Amino acid sequence: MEFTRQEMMAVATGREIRDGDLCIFGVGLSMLAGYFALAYHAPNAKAMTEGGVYGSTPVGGLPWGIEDNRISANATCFTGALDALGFLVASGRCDLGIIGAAQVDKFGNVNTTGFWEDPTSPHFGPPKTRLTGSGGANDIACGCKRVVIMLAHEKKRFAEKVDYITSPGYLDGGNAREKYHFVGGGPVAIVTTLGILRPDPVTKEMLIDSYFPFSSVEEMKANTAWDLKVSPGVKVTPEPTAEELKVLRAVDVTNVLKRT
Amino acid sequence: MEFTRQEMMAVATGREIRDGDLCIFGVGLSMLAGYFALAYHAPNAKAMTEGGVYGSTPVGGLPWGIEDNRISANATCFTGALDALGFLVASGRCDLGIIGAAQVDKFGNVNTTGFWEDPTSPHFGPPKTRLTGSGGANDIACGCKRVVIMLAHEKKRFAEKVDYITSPGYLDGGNAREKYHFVGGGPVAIVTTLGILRPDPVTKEMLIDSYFPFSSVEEMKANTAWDLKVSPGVKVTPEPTAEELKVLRAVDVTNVLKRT
Amino acid sequence: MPNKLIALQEAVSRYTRDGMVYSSGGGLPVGSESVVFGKEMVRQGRKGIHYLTHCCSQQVNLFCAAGVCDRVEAAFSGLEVYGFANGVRRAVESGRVLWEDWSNLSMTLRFLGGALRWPFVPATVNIGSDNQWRSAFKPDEYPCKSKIPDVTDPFTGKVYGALPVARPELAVIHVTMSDVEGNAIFLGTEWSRFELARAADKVILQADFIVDTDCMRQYPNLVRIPDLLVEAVIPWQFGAWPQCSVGVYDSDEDHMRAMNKMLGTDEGTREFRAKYIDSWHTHEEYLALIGKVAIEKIMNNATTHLMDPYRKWVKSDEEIKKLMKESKFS
Amino acid sequence: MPNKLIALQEAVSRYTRDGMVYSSGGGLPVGSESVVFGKEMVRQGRKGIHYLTHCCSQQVNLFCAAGVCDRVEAAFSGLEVYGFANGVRRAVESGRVLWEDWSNLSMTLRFLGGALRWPFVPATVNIGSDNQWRSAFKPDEYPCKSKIPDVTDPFTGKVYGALPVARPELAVIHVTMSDVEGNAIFLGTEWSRFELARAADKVILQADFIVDTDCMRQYPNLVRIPDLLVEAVIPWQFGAWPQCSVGVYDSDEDHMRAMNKMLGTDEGTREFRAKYIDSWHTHEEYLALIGKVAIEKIMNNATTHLMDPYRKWVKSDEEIKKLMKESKFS
Repeated sequence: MEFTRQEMMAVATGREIRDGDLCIFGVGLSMLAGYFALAYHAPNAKAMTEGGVYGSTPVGGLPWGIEDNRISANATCFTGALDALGFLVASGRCDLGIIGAAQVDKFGNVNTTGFWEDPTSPHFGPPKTRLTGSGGANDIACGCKRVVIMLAHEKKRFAEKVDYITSPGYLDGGNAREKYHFVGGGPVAIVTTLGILRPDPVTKEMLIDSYFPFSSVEEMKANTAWDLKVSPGVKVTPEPTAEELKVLRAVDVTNVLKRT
Repeated sequence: MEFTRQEMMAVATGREIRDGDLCIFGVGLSMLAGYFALAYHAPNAKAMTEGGVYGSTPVGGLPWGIEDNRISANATCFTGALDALGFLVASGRCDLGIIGAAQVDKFGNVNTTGFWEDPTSPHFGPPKTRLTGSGGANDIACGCKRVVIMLAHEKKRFAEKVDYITSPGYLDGGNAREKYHFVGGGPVAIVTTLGILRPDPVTKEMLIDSYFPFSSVEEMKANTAWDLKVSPGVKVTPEPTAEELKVLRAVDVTNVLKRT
Repeated sequence: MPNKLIALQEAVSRYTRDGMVYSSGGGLPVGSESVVFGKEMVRQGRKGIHYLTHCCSQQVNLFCAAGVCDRVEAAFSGLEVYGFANGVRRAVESGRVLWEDWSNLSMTLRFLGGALRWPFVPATVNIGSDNQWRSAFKPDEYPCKSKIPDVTDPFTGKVYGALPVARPELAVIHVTMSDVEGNAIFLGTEWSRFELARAADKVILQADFIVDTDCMRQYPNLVRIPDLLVEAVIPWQFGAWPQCSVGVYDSDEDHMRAMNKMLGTDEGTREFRAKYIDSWHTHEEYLALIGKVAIEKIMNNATTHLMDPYRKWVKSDEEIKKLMKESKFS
Repeated sequence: MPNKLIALQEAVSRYTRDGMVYSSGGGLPVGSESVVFGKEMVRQGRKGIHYLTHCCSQQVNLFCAAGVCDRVEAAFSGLEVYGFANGVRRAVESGRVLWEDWSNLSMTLRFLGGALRWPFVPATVNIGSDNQWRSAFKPDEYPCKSKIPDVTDPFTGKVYGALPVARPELAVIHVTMSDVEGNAIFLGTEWSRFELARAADKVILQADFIVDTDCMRQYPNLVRIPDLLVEAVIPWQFGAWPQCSVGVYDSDEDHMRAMNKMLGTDEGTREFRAKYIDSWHTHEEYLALIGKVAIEKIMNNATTHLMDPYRKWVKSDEEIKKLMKESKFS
C-alpha cells in the first residue's frame, strides 16, 4: 500500500476521533484528518469551527480559513466565537480539539507564538521569528476534553522547554493543570510525522506510544531535543488501510496532501 | 381642556423624553407615555424593549407584554435580553428608562417586590403581599442615564423607607450610589397622579417640583408618609395641550387611559 | 444524523424527575414559553422542582399553584398587563414556595456564566439593593453576603458583585421552528433562550413547526440553537398557548385571564387541571380544547408575515406522524 | 429616521484620527473584514493607531507594513492557509509594532466585557500560559501579574484570571447588508461582530449591499446590529476583497498571495500602495482594479444561494447614488 507521510499523519490523527464526538478542527491538515474520520469511522461525530459554523462539510476544496465560503456553503447554523469557543469549548462540552504546533515540549505544551534569541530572558523583547499566536488553540487546550497536537517531528520543534507556552499542555507535569482549574483534560496525543506520543498517566511526560511503519523509536528519539522515553507497550502504528486512504483522498479534493 | 388624571400623568412623563434619546419603556402607562413622546415632540428618539425589540411601534393596541405580537409586528431587529439590558442599559448607553413602582421612598428607591408585616426584621420571611419583582427595573435603575418613576400618589406608597429596595434610587441620599459605581445617574423625576418630584441636587431627597393643575402642594404632602419638602421654584405643571392630548389619544388606540 | 422527534408524554417521562433543577424558555410572561410541556409535567405528578426561570409565565404560575415546584429563582413574578400571577402569589405568600429574586439582566448573565462554565459573573446591577441583601433561600442572613458576594476588580480595586452562575439540569425551550435534528429558529425576541440553551445540561425543544433541514441550510444565520445541543424535539403547534408565539399566534386574552383566575384558588386549580390538563391526550384534542374560535382569533394577528419565508419547508401533520415513526425514540 | 450613507473618503476623514484605539470587524484572516476602509486610512496617512482586533487580516497586515499602527492586541497573527502575514512579521520582529497576544475567546470576551461596561471579565482560558505571563506592552514584568491578574472566586476561593475589557473608540465592521439607517445583516459566522458593535464607542458599517428597510422588517431576527448603534454606512461592494464575504464572493486566491508577498518588503509595500491604494478613487475604478476575471472567479462560489432571499430588496448602483444625495452627510 503506497501512502505519503502526510497521509499517515492525517489517518493517525483521524483515528483519535470517536463516533459521537463533538470536534473542533483548525484549517489545513487537522481539518482533513477530521473530515476523514467523519466520513470513515465516526459518522455521528459532529464538527464545528471556532467561528460557530455547524453542520457543514467543505465544498470545492480544503477551506482557506475556518470561516470561508468553502466551509460555509452547506452549514445548518452560523453563530460566532462566543458560542463556539466559549459555550462549547471553554465550557468543556467539546470532546476533541485538534491543534497544530510549531514547537512542543515534553509535557505537551504548545508554542505557536514565536521564537526568541533568548526565550528565558525576563525581558520580553521582539521575537526572532513571529508565528501566528494562539487563535483559538489556547481555548481548545484549556477546555476540550481531549486535545490532539499535530506537528512535524524535528529536533528544533521538540524542545525541553518551549520558547513560549501558547497553549497549555501539562505545564510542569503531574497535576500542574489543577492549579488553573482547567475543565479540559489536556493532550491525549501528539501526532508527528514519525509517530504518536502519549502522556504518562502520572507524570504526564509525553512518551513514544507508537511509531509509523516507515519510522522507528530511534528516529523519533534522534529528532527530539529531550530524552524521549518509550512507553512499555510501544508498537508500530497500523498503516492506513486501503479503505482509509480511499476515503481520505476523497475528502482531500484539492490534493493538499499530495502537495505537502 | 378636559383630560383625565392618567392622561396628565402620561403627558408629564412623556415630556421627560428628549429628542434623540434612546429610551426603554415598560408595558402599560409607561409605554403609552413613551410612544406619545416619540409621536409628538421627540421624533428622533428611539424606543427599545427589555427583550431587544427595536424599531417597532405598537400595532393593534397596547401590548400585553414587552415581547408580544403587538410590539413585534413591525420591528427592524430582534435580539435578546443580554443585548437590550446588558449592552444597551447596564452599559449606560440608554438615555432614559421609565419604570413603575408600588412604593417609593424619599430618596427615590423603588419597591416592586412585596410588602411585609415587618419589613425591618432581619428574618426575611414570606411577604404579606407579593408583587412582581424587578423584571428589568433594577437594571434600568442601575444603568440608564436618567430614570423616571411613575406611580399613584398614595400615603402607603410614599414611605419613609420602602419595604424592599427592588431598584436603587439614591439609596441613603447624597453620593450613596458611588459606592456601587453605577453608571446610571439615578431618578430624575417621580411622576405621580398628583405632580412631579425631583431630587435635590445635593441631598438627593425628592422634592415637589410641580403639582398638576387639579392638585396642590398640600394634597401631595398629605398623601406622602414622609415630610415632603418643596422645591424653591415649585410651580403648577402645564396642563396637556390640545395637540398633546390628540396625539396621546391616537397612540392609545385600545383606550387604556379611559379605562384606568 | 438522528431524527430526535419525541412524543410530549414520552419526553416528560424520560427527561424529567422529581426534585430536578429545571428551566423553561423563553421564560416570558406573555411570549414564548414551553407551557404545554409544563402541563404534562403536572399530569405526570412531578414534585419538588427547583425552577430557574428568566420570568414568571403561566407555566411557573401553574407549577406554583399545583405544588410542582418549591423553589423558584427568577427576575419577575407577574404576567405583565395580565396582572399579578395568582398561583405564584398564593404559593409565595404562604411560604409554600421560596422565591429568590434576581433581575432580568442578572438571570441572563447567570445563564451566560453557566454556559461558559465560569466560576461567577461580575455584577454591576442588583448590587446595592435588596436583591443583594435579602435572600429567600437564606432568610436569616441579613444583610446577605453570600447571595451576590463582593468581588474586587483587580485592575482598580473597586468592589462589585459576583453573581452565581445558573446551570439547569434540563431546559425545555419553545421555538417557532425546528428540524427533526433540533436545529431551531426563533421569531421575535430571543430573550435569554440563546444563553439558556448552552447553560443547561440537557435541552428539549417544543416547536410550533417542524421544518425541513433545507430551511436551516437556506437561513443558517437564523438558527440560534444547533442540533448538537438538543436531546429531543417535541412537535406541538400552539405549545405556548395561552401565551403568544411571534409570527404565529397572539396571546389568548380570555384564557390568559381565566387561567390566572382559576390558579388563584386550590379549587380553581383543581378545576383547571381537570379541564385543561387531564382532559386531553392527543394534539387534536388539545386543539379542540383551545377551540376553533379562539384559534382563529389568536391566529389573526399582525405578525404572521414573519413566518411567510419558511412556510414552504413546514411539515404537515401527516408528514410529522411519519417522521415520528422514523425517530430514534420510536 | 436618518439616512446615514456616507462616502468612504468622508467616513475616514470624519471618524478616524491619528493615535486612536481602532478596531475592525469581522477581524477575520480570510473572511469578513473592513479591508477597503483600512486602505483609505492608509491613503489619508493615519498613524499611531492602537489596533484591537480579533485576528489578523489583510487590513492588519497592511497597517503593520505601512506603519499605520504601532500597537496591536489580537489573538492571531497569520492568514490561515494563506500563510504568515508578512507585514505583521516584519513589523513585530523589528519591534516597530508591539503585538500583545490574546486568544480568540479572550478577544471576544474582552469585547463582551467592554459592551457590558464590566470592570473585568473572568478568565478560565489564557491563564497558566505565557499569554498571561508575558506582555509585549510591559516587557520587563515577568511573570506579568497585571495583564491577566488573578481574581478569586468569592464562592469557592479558587483563583482564576481577570481579562481587561476592550472598548475601541471606533469599530468599522464589514456586513453583507445594511439599510440606510444602519440595520445590518451578516451572512456566515458573526465571529465577534455582535459583541464588537456594542463594545465600540462608535460604529461604522461597510456594506456589500444596501437593502431596503423592508428586508429588515421581514427578517428582524437576522438583524444583528440595530441602527441605533451605527454612525454611518459606507456602501461598498467587494469591500472585504481580497478576503471573502460569505454569500457573495470568495477570497481572491491570487491577490491574497500577491498582496501578502508585496507587504513582505518596504519596496513591495510602496508598490502595493501605488497600485492598489493610490490608483483609484471611485467604486468603479476599484472594481476595475480587482478586474473582471477575478470578480467572475470569486463570485463563482458555492455560497451565493445564501443571498437569494434578499436580492429583491438590494438597491442598484443608481438607487444608491440617489440615496447618497439624501443622506444626512450630504
